[in-house]
Amino acid sequence: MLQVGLTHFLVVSAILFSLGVYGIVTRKNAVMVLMGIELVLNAANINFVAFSRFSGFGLGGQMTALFVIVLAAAEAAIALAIVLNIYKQFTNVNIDEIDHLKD
Amino acid sequence: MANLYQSLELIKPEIALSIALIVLVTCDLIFHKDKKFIPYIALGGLLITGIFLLANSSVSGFAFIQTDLMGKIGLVAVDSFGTFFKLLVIITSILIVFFSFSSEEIQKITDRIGEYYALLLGMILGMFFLISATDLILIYLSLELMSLSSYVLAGFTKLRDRNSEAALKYLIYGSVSSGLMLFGISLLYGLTGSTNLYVINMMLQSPNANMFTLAFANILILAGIGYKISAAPFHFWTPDVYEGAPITITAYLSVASKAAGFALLIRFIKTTFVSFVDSTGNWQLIQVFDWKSVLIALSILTMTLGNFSAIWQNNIKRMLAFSSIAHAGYLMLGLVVFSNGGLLAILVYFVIYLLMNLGAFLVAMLIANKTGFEDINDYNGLGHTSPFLGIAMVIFLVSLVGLPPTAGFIGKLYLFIALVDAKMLAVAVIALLNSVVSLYYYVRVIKHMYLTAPEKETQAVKPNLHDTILVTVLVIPTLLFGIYFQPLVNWAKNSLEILGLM
Amino acid sequence: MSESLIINLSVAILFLPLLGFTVVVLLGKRFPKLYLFEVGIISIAFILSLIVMFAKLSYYPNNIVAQFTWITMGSAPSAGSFNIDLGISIDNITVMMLFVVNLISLLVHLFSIEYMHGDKRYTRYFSYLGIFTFSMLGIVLTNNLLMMYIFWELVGLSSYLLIGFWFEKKSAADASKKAFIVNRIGDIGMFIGILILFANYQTFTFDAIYAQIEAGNMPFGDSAWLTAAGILIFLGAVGKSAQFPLHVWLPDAMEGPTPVSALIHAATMVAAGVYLVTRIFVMLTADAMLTIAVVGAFTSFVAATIALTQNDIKKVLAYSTVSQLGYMVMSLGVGAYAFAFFHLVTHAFFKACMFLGSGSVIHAMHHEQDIRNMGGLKKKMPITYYTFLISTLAISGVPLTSGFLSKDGILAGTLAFGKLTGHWLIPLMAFTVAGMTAFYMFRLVLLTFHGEPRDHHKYDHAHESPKLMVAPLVILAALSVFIWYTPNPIAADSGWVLSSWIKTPTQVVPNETRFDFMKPDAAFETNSGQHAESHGTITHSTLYTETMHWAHYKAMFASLAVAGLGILLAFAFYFWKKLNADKLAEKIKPLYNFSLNKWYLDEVYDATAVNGTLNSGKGFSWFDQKIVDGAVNGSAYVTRVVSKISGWFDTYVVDGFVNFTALLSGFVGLLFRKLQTGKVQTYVAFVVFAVIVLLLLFKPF
Amino acid sequence: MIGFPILSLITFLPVLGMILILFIPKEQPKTVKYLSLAITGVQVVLAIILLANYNYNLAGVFEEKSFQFIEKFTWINITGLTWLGTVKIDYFLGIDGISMPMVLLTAIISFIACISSWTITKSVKGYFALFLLLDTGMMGVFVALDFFLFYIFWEIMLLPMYFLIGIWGGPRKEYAAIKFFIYTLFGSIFILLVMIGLYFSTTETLADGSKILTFNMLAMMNPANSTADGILSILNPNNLRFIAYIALFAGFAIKIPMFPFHTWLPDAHVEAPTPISVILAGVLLKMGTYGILRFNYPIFPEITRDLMWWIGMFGMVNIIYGALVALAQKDFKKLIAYSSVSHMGYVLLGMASLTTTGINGAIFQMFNHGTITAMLFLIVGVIYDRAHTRGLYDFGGLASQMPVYTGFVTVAFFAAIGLPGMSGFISEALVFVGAFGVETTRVLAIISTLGILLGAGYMLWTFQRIFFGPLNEKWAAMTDVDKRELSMLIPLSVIIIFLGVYPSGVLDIMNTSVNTLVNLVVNGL
Repeated sequence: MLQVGLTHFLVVSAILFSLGVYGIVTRKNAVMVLMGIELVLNAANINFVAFSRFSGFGLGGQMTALFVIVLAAAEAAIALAIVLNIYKQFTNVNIDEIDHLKD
Repeated sequence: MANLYQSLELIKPEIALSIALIVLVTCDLIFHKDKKFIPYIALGGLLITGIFLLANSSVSGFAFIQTDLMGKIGLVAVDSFGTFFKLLVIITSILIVFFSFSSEEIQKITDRIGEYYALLLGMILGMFFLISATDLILIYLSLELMSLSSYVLAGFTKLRDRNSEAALKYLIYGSVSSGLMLFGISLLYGLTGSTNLYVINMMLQSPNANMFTLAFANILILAGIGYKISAAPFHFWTPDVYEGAPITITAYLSVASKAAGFALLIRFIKTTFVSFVDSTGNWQLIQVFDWKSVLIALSILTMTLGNFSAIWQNNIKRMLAFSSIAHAGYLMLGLVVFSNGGLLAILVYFVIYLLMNLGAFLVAMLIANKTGFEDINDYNGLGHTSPFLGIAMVIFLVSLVGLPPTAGFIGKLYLFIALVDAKMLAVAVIALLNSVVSLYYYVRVIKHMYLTAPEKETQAVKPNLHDTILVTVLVIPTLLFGIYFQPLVNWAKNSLEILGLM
Repeated sequence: MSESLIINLSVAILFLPLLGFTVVVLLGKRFPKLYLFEVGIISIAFILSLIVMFAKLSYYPNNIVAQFTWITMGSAPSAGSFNIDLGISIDNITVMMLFVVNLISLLVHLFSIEYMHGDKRYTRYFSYLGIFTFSMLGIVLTNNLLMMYIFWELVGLSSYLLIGFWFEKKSAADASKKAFIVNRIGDIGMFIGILILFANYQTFTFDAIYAQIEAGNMPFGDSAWLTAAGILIFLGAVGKSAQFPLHVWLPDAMEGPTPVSALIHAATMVAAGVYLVTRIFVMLTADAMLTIAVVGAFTSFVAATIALTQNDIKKVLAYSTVSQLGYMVMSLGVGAYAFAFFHLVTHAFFKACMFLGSGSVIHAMHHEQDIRNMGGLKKKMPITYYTFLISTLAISGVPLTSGFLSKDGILAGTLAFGKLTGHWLIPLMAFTVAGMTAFYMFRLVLLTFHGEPRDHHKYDHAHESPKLMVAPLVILAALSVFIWYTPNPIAADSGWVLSSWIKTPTQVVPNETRFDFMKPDAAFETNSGQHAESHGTITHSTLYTETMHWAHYKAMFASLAVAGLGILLAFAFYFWKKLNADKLAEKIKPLYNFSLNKWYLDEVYDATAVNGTLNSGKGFSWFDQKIVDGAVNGSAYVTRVVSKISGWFDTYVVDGFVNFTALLSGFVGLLFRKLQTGKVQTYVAFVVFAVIVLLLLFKPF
Repeated sequence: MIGFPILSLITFLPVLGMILILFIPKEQPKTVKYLSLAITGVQVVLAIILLANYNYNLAGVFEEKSFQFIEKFTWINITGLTWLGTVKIDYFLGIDGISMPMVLLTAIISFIACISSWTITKSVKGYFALFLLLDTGMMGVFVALDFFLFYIFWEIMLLPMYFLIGIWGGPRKEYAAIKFFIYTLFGSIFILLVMIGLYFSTTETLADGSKILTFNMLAMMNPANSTADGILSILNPNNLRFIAYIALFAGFAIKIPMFPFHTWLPDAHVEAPTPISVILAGVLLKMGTYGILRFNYPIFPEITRDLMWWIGMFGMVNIIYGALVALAQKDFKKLIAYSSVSHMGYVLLGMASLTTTGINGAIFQMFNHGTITAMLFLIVGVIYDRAHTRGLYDFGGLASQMPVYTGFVTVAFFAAIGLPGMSGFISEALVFVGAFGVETTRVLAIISTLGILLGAGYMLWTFQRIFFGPLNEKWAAMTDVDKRELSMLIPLSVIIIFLGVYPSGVLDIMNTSVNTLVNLVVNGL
């Protein structure tokens, strides 16, 4: 049987991170972009938990993950409020069309 | 419990701030009709915080000591360096409250004014902890506290499309950056087993970690901090958000948020990567990552990009945004020499930067209030019709260029002294050439105000007493520190202490 | 009369005209009668100079020197302490020049009272004469090279002002500018020459410099530098005394009022060059002297050939002046120092007389200057005619005139020089010139005063000039007679001027750089110091004295012969009409071109002055146009092209570089702008990209 | 010695005036003008008092005790910086024979420029306030003995100059103003860098015997004060003194302006109003050469010795090139501007000789060029005020129309040509004597004499264009100079002629100092 170790978690985390970044850069819909951000945050969370679990660093990492989850929620709340606002003014949430401020 | 009590004693300013925040929010909820007094609560809170800060200025020590770890290492370091930056933040905040009194944009939103100040106080709280934090988790949390408040503030007025756009861009960009930083933190945690900077420092002194991963983590964290201080290439949000946000918030972001970012950067690098400070004040880096080269590259890129882009800007806020990017580049020069001299230069520069940058924003705001102009090309003839604001603007801009006898020169002088002392002459020359380039766009504003004849009669901008005092308060030290900078340097000199292991 | 009195009087003579100038130029507008003040001032100066001359010549055989420190340089670290002194030195030559200058100046002042009458800048004219006299006297009195240069430039200024006096005329304005600039060319040479001496001797004073040279102290340790210094200083004289190739300004300078031409461009200022060479005579090496002799001889020849065909009365006189100046310079070059100075004096009188006479004619003919439109004026203007005739005889070297005495000496000098050194070309040219001079001068007289009037309208209105104008003519004509200089009309040596007044100084240059004949022989060295008290001719060696004696009568007869021939020819062409000048010219055209190829010079100069363009095929014309005239004259072509190019360079290259940097920074800025797309996702992509790049760049070790 | 701080007074009096002016209501332009005139007048009086009390036998140059009218006290004193030691900057003023003529010149030119400013009608208050600020900057540069202080004064001038050209200038004023600004700022950053470098290489001994780093420029001249490892210390084998020398030289050369940094000058001059041209040519250009004499020469004597040929070469290029370009000009003012380039070349040439004569000539030429070119620009101003054109081809025959004016023009032009009897001749002659006397610069001196010829060429050509020939009927109504213009032209003419006849009036002031300077450069301290 394959022993699930630190490496596997890190690989998953890396994949999640990459997917998140990919999503942020490519998605048109602002909500999807926010999802991408969540993926990045959760990739970090996986790291924290995995390191905490496998490297014997105590529970610090897992606590951190909790903090991050809470913060991600707060961030999402604010983000959605702003996106809502955008929708009111632009009647869409396509972020590549929101480029009035530029050189 | 003694530990907790001592800790609370040390973070009195933060506590005062928190109380002010709670009082403000409560009042905002209770009083629906008349909210005129709400700003004064904020102001009062800020003043009390300031007083606590001053009272605390000679105190230093760790708060929230984690006894399970070696020695007395805490989550929050209260030291003169932190106090210096906190004072900068408080001064800026107080000025911004006064700015807000003058700002038409802010005065239009009467019903949500409580939220505005609440968010402002929240942001300040975030900055305070960011300045003092010595634990990566606290750093991340306070960074988010500060950022979330500022996202909302950037789009707060909702008067025009661009407010919301600014907020959205700021949000997305900020979230990604902090996400990257968090990922970096998680990697660093994985490499060293701790989130505490001191512990990480110790672990790195005898490195057995994967150097590549460490570099990756460092760069990711740098991306997060670089975004805060708008260092290239993490600066892209800056011009757009500065242009879109209300001018008071733009001014605030350009000074306070940058100050907090710089405090974080300096503290992070100093406590994490410096092994010891030698007798001549040079910081010896732990040989795990070439911070010096990275920072030199970034600072040169930042100032060059900022200056060259600013040449093309017509919107004064956008121009000042690029100017603030350029100044971030200059400020980073103080760090790249890795010495107490460089740190001193940063501190001196920051005080001066605060004065001149806020001053320039203030004048731009007063002009925009009256005429609605944010385009430099519309400034034609303003210097003649509004002599007071004109002269003030000239002084601020000249100071931003860094010419004597304004304070800006002293700031640059200390930076270059630090650079020459470190024998980094090529960097100094590049920086100086950059300051010549900066002349183009700063003087362009002056040119439009004085030299170019207006096509039609220019509306005179007569500042009222409040505004006049506010401008004067910024002009006088800008000139005074240019001629007599001893007190300023003495203050900075006494604020070099960053708590560390040594 | 004490020495200090002489000094004081000389200083007074020097500064009186300056006083006149200052008063008249400042107040002349308010008080138009002030020109009388200027005239009075010059009269006083003249009387004083007369007194000084007689006092000096009678009682003081030695130089009288007075000087003071003008600039103190303190004690310089490497060069030691040195000062710059100014001062005056009064010797026999000085007092004679004082007399000549003041006399002619006075006469010209008097003449001008009538001649310039009615001019709208009447008083200003007199003030200019004042500043000129002052500057000229400065040159005469100086005992050092610096002061020489200072006054040298100041006469240049006054010459500029006076030539351009009628500045409304473009030709006058052009001529004044040309005169100043051409002179400047020479002055630069002179300046460098002075620099060579000063750099080595730390003094400008003649005596001090000569003392050092005599002590064997060569500039930069090489006598070649001494030669160079001599030639370079001589360049100043080339400019001022209108020597080839810088003579082009003088004929043009005739655009000035005629009395000015008499004073400045005939008698005094142009003679300053000769005076300068007499001053530096003692430090001239053989090479320098030969150069000077050749330049002088060539100048006199070129000018004489040109003068043959001129039709403007003043132009003829101008070229004859150039030619005579060439004579003087040549004379110095061949070592005939005394005769050179003597000729300077005699020439000053008769040439001033001729110029004033021509002024009188021009005045009478209502500013007609072309001799082809004159004729028969003898009857109308008898006094003018006879004075003019006397001067003409003098310049032609007819016996009983002063000119005969001085010219003959010069010719003898050249002959002796030819014999001693083998440079026979110089006497050959000198004698040819003597013949040509006689010819063209008589041509001038005959065409102007004899024959039938060719412009009856002008002739009918012509009349003798008023007394104030003819009186100077008479005085000057009288001074052109031999009796003032020597009792024996055929032996100038026996006269007081050459026997006791003009003393040839001994050269100070090392023996090996002198001409053989300039070396003192054994008998001479024993009593050096007294040798200046000579018997007329150069006494540097017995060989030379003997040769001069040998040459004396030969030269006299030869010169008489050529002068007679010249006069005869002139009469044949223009009086008896036995020969037709036009036909002759037509007939022998090829020969004419071939044999007297120098004629081209005249044509080329004329054409450049008028058209500024001429086909250049011959070496002379090319040389003349491009280098002599072209560089300076109206065309100033070369300089202009160069300056245009530099102007272009300045605008497009130097400036362009700066603008290019501005452009570059703008371009870089534009490049950065492209990054700021306004799309937040692009920004994020940049960040990710930046992270990767940073990682690659700074990946650990 | 004088009982009051005369140098501070002469320097800061204009600032005082500026502050007073800001309180005068806009509606009283006369008051502003008379106040400025009074201030600059008092400055002249103070300068004369200075001259009267000046001791001709004291050298100055590098020795603090032989400087005169010294004012020195601590300005900034920051202690306890462990790595820098004490940071101390002195307020240190004093003059010697090199700066005394410049102080005189500045006072005179400012006064005359102030009279010339009488015709200013646009924002009089602002104009004179800036004018006085500029005045302080100029005076300060010449009296400061602390590098830091010097630099502040040096930079203070930039902004007023920018405005004075930019607001009160001609059609292309904006371009000219920014060009001036950029060029000079570009130059001064090099000066700044060298200043910092020297700071780290020089120590000063305090009263208590401790040694601290210093900006004191006199201390910098003494190798004994060098630190062991300062980057510009002579003791440091890896020092960068050569590069620093070039940088410093370039910084000053831009101000001179030396080829190829000279192109800002014609633009600035053409666009600037007359009084500002006067100031610019009369005083500002001198700061470049003054700076070289004050800093490059005594602080880096060994490099100066090595580079003297190059300095002379640039002088020669300036002379010839400026004159050639001047010949091609069609604008009167531009022509004068290029003639300035040419004339400043003589200063460089004289300096390059490293002889007393040459440097005396150079400083004297600085003074003379100040007065002569000021006069030339005033002359251009007179004609421009009347005709509103400066094209050389637009005029003709003015000599009969404006005889008095023509008289002054003659004086100024011939002074510029270097006619004896005028001050310009003495200085040019001394420059040539000095440069010719030294083997290194001899050939350069010989070639440079061409400049004398070309100078006569363009000046006389201009003279003819404008004043000779038949009167252009367009200007038949042109009036001769008025009393105000006379009051500017007469003093300058008197100075020019007086110094031409009695050059010792200025030469004696600087003799001792120049000898000391030459000794310092040639033989070391």
